[in-house]
Amino acid sequence: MSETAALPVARIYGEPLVELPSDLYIPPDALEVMLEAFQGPLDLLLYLIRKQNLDILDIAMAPLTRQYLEYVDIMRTRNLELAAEYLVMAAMLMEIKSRMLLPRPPAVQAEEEDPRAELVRRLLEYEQMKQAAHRLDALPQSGRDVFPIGVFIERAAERLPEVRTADLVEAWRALLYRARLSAHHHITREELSVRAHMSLVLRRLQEHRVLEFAELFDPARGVAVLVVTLLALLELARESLIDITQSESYAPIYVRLARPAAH
Amino acid sequence: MSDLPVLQPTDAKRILEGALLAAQEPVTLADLRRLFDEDLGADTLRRLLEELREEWSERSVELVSLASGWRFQTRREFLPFMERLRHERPPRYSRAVMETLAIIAYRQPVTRGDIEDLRGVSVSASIIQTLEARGWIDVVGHRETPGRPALYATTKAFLDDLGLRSLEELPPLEEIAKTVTLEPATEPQALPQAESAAAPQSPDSAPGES
Amino acid sequence: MSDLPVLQPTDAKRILEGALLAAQEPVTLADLRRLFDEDLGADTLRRLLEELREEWSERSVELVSLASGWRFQTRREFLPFMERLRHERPPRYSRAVMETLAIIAYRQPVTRGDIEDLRGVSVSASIIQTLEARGWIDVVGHRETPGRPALYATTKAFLDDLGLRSLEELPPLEEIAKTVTLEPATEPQALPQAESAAAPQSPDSAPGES
Repeated sequence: MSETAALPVARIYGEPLVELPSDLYIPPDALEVMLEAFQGPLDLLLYLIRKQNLDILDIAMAPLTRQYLEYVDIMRTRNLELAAEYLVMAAMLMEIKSRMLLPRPPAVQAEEEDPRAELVRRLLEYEQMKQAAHRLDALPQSGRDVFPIGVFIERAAERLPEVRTADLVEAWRALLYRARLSAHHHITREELSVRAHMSLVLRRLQEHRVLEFAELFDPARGVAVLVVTLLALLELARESLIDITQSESYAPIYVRLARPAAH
Repeated sequence: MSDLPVLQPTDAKRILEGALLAAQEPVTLADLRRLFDEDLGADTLRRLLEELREEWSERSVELVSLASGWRFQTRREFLPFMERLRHERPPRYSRAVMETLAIIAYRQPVTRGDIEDLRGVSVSASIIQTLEARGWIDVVGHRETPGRPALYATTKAFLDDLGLRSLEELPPLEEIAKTVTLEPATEPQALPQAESAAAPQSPDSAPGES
Repeated sequence: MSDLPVLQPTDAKRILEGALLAAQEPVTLADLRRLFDEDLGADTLRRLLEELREEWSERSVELVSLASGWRFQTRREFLPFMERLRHERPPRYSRAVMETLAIIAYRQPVTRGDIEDLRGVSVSASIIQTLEARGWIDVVGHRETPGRPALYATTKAFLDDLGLRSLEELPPLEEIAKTVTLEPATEPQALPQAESAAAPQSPDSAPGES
């Protein structure tokens, strides 16, 4: 922030404000990305402060609070999910601002702590950790940047690898990252249970070739399972994995694997 | 590169060595050729591999050629030494096997083609065989598309071995998604920045050449 | 390597090399000593390992010393080649995960509440789970406050996976308060010291210095 750059457009508490904050315009499409990009109110505040090269130890509360509130407003008017922490911070900023506006006798001012002290402490501590995170991320990471060597061991009897659910999670995480499978963000538990029942139905049809529709349902297992089974049947039919036939109205409905004769 | 001076064509052998040492499974000649920018003739490649095998002939680990490709493995004579260390690590499935298993578990029933679509790479027959032999997956049908590809699903043995009562007990996918950054790798300073967020760079810009 | 002297497979160095190449996980000096019938003094062992490291210094794979022992791993410079073979970019952790990890690494032992205070946002269970599943953090105790929250610390595996031998080798924390003009500069090495970083408010520090 050089003095020669421009004439101040305003003075706020004696400090020249050289330019109007220009960084508040966020393209609408990018808003949600922005929301994701910030790790929380501290992160947003740091961004607003650093963006203007403000001295973190001498934060001008008024413009900062205004920018912060504008940002929060944008998020609210767009009905973005706004973490409660953002509102707590807004309240804290306004409180600090109002305390700074109150006139205080010089004597009191000297011994009273600057109302910004706590905020500054948190910002500095957070920024320090943020940088530490970057540096950790920059270290060569096993499995990402460097890979351990473990050549195949010739041995008589193979021990079987153990797999835990955490390993599946890890594998899926790798897949997600690599393929950026946006379509698969939406997979839910429910969908998984449908797919699980698809497998079950196929398995039963392999044993029995043909089953009557009703035989595939087990009312004893509750309504949820009935519904999921029905959804599984519909999905199987949609994917042409099974044939559902009925010779005439009210006749029994039969379910079989699609074109079993071909095999 | 600090230690590996710019890799000369003569370093091709060191590249092959590194790739083979780091691979968990045998590597095919076709895969090995993809390591190099300019085409390394099949003859050259085979000659380099033979030279490498020769270099390793006096050591505890040897380079062998198998039906499915080349790999390093410990020499049989070395097994007694390995056994002294044995209590060590349990064997692990390769990443390819684990990802295939995860896809079958979460997306069943799926064909090999489905798995390849999700992984973005081909799935070798040996991966499927590994999981079938373990009794964790089996064929539950065929999709009525050309070729009638087999549909794979996980078995009860899979649930048992993982200590699950049903597939619903698998960790939900949305939770997993939250821990993954979907942004391309960013420079330390790049985020948060309205500009870059609005116009993300091509996510596939490779870090090296390629 | 052609310029390596030909050594017999029984040679101690070749045994060490074979064991380390097959190990995948870092191997402790104590375990390495168990490879040999007669006791190999710790000094001899260390000398042999240094020699091995030297032998491998010009290759795609290097021998490194980590928190839990020694292991071979590919050099970072070799990554472009690994990617050609693996067709895939390995995953990166999200910023939330990395910030949580940094706080645990530099401030350990900490509770989830400590992390939330520092980050100013709630920390989802999945973030902690991700780091636990990776084996990078674990619970080392409980704070004797209401609810007895778990205290997290980083593990040896965390150090191993980041190529470190001890927490002292973590990148030093940046002194963020360096823009302070009034206070005397704090000790350059002053490690995690929240107080020194936060202490001074200097109402009249010049804003001209950016």
